[in-house]
Amino acid sequence: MPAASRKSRSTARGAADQAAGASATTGAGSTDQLATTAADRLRGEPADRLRGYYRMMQLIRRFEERAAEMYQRAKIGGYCHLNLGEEATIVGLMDAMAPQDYLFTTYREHGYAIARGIDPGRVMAELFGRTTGTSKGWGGSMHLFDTEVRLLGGYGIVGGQIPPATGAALAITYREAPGPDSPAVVCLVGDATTNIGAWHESLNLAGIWHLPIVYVIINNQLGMGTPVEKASAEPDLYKRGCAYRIPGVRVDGNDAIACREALRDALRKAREDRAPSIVETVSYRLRGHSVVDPARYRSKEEAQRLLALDPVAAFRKRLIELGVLTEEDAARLDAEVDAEVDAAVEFADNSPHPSPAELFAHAYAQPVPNMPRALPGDPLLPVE
Amino acid sequence: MPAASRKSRSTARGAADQAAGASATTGAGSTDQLATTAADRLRGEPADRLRGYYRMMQLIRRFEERAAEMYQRAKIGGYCHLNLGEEATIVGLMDAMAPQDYLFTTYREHGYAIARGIDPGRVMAELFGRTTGTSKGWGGSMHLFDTEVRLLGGYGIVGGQIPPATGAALAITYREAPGPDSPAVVCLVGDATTNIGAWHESLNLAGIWHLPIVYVIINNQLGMGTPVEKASAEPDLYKRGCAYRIPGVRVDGNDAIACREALRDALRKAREDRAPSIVETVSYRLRGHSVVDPARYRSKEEAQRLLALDPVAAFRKRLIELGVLTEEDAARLDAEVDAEVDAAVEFADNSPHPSPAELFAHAYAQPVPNMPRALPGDPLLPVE
Amino acid sequence: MAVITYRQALHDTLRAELLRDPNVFLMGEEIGVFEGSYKITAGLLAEFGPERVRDTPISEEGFVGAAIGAAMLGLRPVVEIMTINFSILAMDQIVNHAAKIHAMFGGQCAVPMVIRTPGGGGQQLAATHSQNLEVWYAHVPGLKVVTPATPADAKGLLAASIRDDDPVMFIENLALYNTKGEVPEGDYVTEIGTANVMKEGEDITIVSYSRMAAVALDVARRLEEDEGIRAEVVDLRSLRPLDRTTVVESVRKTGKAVVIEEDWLSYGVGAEIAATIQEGAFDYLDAPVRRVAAAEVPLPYAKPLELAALPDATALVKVIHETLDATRFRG
Amino acid sequence: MAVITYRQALHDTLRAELLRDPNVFLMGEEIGVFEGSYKITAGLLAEFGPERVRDTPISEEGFVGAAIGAAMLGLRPVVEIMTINFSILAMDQIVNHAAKIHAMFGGQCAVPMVIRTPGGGGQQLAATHSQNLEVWYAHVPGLKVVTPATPADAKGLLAASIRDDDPVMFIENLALYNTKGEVPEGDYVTEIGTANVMKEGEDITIVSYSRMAAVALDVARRLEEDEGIRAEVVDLRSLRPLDRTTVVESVRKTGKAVVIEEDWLSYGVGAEIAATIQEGAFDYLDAPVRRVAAAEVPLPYAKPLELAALPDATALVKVIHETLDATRFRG
Ligand SMILES: Cc1ncc(C[n+]2csc(CCOP(=O)(O)OP(=O)(O)O)c2C)c(N)n1
Ligand SMILES: Cc1ncc(C[n+]2csc(CCOP(=O)(O)OP(=O)(O)O)c2C)c(N)n1
Ligand SMILES: [Mg+2]
Ligand SMILES: [Mg+2]
Repeated sequence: MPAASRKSRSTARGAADQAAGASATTGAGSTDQLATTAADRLRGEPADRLRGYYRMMQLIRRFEERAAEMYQRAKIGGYCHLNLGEEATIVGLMDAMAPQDYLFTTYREHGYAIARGIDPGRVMAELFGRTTGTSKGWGGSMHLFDTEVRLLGGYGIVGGQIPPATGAALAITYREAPGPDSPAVVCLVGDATTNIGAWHESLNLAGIWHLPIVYVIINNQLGMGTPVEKASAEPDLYKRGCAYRIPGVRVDGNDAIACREALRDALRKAREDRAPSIVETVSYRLRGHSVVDPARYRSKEEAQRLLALDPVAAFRKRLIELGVLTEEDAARLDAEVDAEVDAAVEFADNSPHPSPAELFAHAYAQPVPNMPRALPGDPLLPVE
Repeated sequence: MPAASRKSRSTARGAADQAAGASATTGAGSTDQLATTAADRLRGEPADRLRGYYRMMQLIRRFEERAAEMYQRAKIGGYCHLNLGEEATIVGLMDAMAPQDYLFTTYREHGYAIARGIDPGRVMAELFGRTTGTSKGWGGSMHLFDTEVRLLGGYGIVGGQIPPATGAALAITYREAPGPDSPAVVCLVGDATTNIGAWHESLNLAGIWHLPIVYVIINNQLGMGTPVEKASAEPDLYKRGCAYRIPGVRVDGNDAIACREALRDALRKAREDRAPSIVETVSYRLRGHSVVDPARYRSKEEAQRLLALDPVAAFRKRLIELGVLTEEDAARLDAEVDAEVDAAVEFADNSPHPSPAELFAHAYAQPVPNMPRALPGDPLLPVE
Repeated sequence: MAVITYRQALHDTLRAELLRDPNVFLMGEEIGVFEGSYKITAGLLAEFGPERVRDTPISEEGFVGAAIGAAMLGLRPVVEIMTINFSILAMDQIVNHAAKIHAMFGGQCAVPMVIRTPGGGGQQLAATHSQNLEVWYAHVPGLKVVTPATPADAKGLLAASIRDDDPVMFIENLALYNTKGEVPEGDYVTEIGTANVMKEGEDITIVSYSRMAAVALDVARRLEEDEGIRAEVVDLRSLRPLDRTTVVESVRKTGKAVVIEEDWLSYGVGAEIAATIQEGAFDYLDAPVRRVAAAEVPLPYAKPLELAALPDATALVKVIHETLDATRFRG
Repeated sequence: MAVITYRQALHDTLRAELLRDPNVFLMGEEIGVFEGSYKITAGLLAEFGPERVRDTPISEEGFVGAAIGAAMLGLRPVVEIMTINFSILAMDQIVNHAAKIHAMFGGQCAVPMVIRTPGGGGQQLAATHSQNLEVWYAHVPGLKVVTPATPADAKGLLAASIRDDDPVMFIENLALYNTKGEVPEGDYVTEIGTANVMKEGEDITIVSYSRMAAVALDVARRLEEDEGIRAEVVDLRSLRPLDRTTVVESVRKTGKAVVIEEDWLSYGVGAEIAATIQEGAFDYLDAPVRRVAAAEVPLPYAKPLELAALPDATALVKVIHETLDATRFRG
């Protein structure tokens, strides 16, 4: 049993089966419009749940900030992409998913893993490359995986997750009938990822085969340094399903409830009608593409503007305005979260490194004769 | 100078610069509708040109039939895909293209090569694998190429031609300004080919970069044995550009004039406005996927129905009804064409086979040291 | 034992595995209504229905990747890629995903799938449709790569591949489909990772796989009859894992070796075999290991050029003679 | 001669070629506004504008193919693929199109383009982002494949590649970008297809390329200083065409050889080199050619595992010693 607590999960997902609030904004609604309705949506939600959402957003925020810090201190290597700015989206989307659903995602996935119910300690341990990590230290930041919560991977190849996610949905149709308890697949992709061929081929398959899958486009408005309009000839990304008769909706990614409702609707169509669909969530990447990217291609004004859009601060402020949270509650939750992240770091740091003796443990699932086991410099065949 | 005459080209393309007839049918118009307007369009055309069209259709028809025969007689090897049923489409499309335009096409391209102005003898010689062939015997039926008429290839990998065609359009923008004499690219693809990733990536590039290219979907309603609706989640293929804001039109592929006008309009937008677009021509593959496919997946009734749709016979009948052609004219043209195809076969058959001494002639355009030249069984290095 | 074609052996094994395990299903372009480009799957759609014999659009990356996802959920997809040339379009899914998922996620999730695909030249299909790219896949840890040369191995290795928990590239060869051979009846499984000594001999070892193993066996039989040369023929059968021991043991016995493969010479399978032999049997070698392989050009369409470019029995016989002569010369 | 980094050498050469020939243009993901993932193209967008330094969407197959089409019309695209791992997505365009077009169409149309892409592990980028796949490309006739190990060759080979009329895979290595070396000023072109003897020696030949050539040179210098072992280091520089003569001549002199490469062992570049040496220098070899290469696993993220899997100086020194000992033992 890992050291860090699993509390975070129950808080965020406990309310998942409750009735839906206001429905997601569809079509090409402007961001202004979206913002004004967000407050109304909050009023329909139980206070507990909202506090849980805030706690989870803050947990993700602090986790990511500490991850960046740990990267600077060389506890984490390789690439490390953070969810800063995506917290509301994550909390909304993950709360819409049922336990039987499968999640395929990208290399920018720490927050999703945590909100889906994986212990932050195990996530941090993976970033540290330790045996207690979600992938036993084999995957690192980009490759979180946990069969228990049906997170079937973080994937580092842009768009690489889309065909397997589509195939998982095919497997569902192979095995069971549609219905409200049938599982569905959620496949997350970045905005810039919709330009890769695998996107096209997979959505077409989902269309002709009527697969229970929702493609969620996390539109953070940039693919590395490239804005959506420069990369996609149809910048209204939720419309790109038109080539497969797959409908799409766009929601404000800073509005957790809107994200949740949109995905919940889409999942219902997937499970019950076997109708694939697209949900686009629009948020903003608050920092560089990865922890090492200073994002110099962004002007100071732009960087300034982003601060104002911080979804965690905004949510905190709103909940206080609504009387759901007092400053003291918030501070207490913040402190709790800080402690949880501290525990995660400590857990990770105290966990063992994998041993080189296990180097050949996972290349294959099933042993057959003559599997290679030579280390660099070893003779090819056992010496006579 | 090849033995077979080049007459065919001048006949079909001579009128290319004349004024356009009725405009192409756009949108999802039914085939019945298309058929009724086709006759009207013919009435606007000079008789000479129509006779030229008939002659070219018949030339392609007879060429393909003889190719099938030559395949049975083992004069032709490998794969051989025929244009039977596509004759009206070919004649219309090729007449819409200007000499400065580039054509990229598929493995089902004999007719396009001929209508674009390549001597049928050189096409047949390529099928025979002779040095006088369009690709000197290196390419075969699937890989015709002729820089002179800017046919930049037949391609055997489904969708393989789409990215290079798109890049050719990019090269045009790199070099010259838009305008009525600026070249454009025509990229032909089969209906089933719109499901490959390269289609998506390329159309997106054409969209964001405003490239002078027309993607023509030759919808013969089958990809091998698979009907369009089974392969494409949006079976109205001309609409698939919606994901890139690229407009499309659908025309009756049995109506040469409609095909010509649709492509001519699209090319004008490409050259002058640098606006890419899609033209879908709907016809029917009269025989199997390739000469060796008996098409057993098609019912007898279906096969029967197809005979009635034969575009060459229909065009002949119409021209006679219109008084553009007498039975005697038609018979004379048929005989001319037969002689031309005979000459093509003779030319091919009398042409030399490539010599194994030339095996290493083309692997590279520019020699550098140590290029491999070993034949199977040769020692790796010159013997001491 | 019944004598059947390689095609029939594949067909019958697919059918038997579909009957045996409800998790097994087939996927690929034109495998159903069209009955397969090379008719391996003929009749199976009618018998098993469209869920288990699934026609796909022309979307190699998409449907191979979909098979991966289905395999991750415990199904056992057997994918047909029409020819190995088109597998390049699915290569990212095969190499960056199927081959990596088990290891990269710390052993949590197996990917039990098979990709069946024929390679091979000699059919005048020209440069893009005549390749032998199995050496690429053989290079990749996480994949298993098998290359049956006989109808019996077509059966035994296909059964093994479908029952294996790892992604297996099952490489067929266009020119083998009509070849015939004895095939054991009933449940018959050939272990992946083991080479096969097709014929024993003391004078020289010929190492090969797939179609060229059949050519090698013919040549060896002929040489023994006509000239009394006793060649041993080792069919690798499995390129990954590679059974180096069987190859090396054979050469330790014969002291000479020739490798024949249909693919281009440089960086081909023959290179790995020659490198292995010189390391594993250095003190036993009487002559260098020679490689017979295709000329290094994109394969031309014209028959005389294609014939000149591809390795054949004549080239193999020549190199065997040269190798034996070299040894004689050395004493 | 100025001492500059490998990165700087690449940058300066791109700039010089853009200035020299208006047909040269650059294309790739994030090469413009972002200035390149590894900053090779920093400043070039500002200097040459968006037509000549073209940012692309994430569409490897699409933009590599677009470069092919542009090259067919006579332009000289230099494409950056962010890392070699993503080149797999463009493989059909590279292998079935760029490599084939000149031959398949009977020599009518050249495809003068360069694909620059870095390979290499050791950065904890895990299984899908740490590969060395150049051996795949080296296998393919119609392509030229170069792998500079030094800043000077980065310059000379890049200039040669851009001026070459054929498609060239120009393989860089992530861990080389910050390495420094002397680079000739002015117009400097290294001939494609020629290996380079980096250091002469009589005792043993070390064959390598790219980053491992730099490691080999270090090891050779150290062994000479510390132990008086005089190793000759051959940097292949070009994997296709492969300069077999230089390799074989070196081994005919030294009688011993070791190959080191960063890639997986089986079916790697080392296999071709060992096979070549045993054929070309059979009578001169005192010991088998040994290969030092990566362990055959998808590269793990965790540092201790990654270190264990990748070849390094220690492994090379060990194998050199073993090879020399084996010879001594033999007499
Ligand atoms: C096939 C491929 N090409 C390029 C890359 C490098 N790369 C990693 S992330 C990325 C940008 C993706 O942007 P987006 O889809 O918007 O997701 P985000 O990073 O914004 O979450 C790129 C180009 C890759 N990993 N895989
Ligand atoms: C990438 C790839 N996959 C599969 C094939 C095999 N194949 C050749 S033609 C064809 C059908 C193409 O249909 P369509 O695009 O409608 O063109 P048509 O043959 O009808 O002209 C297929 C599957 C191929 N050549 N390339
Ligand atoms: Mg993004
Ligand atoms: Mg078709």
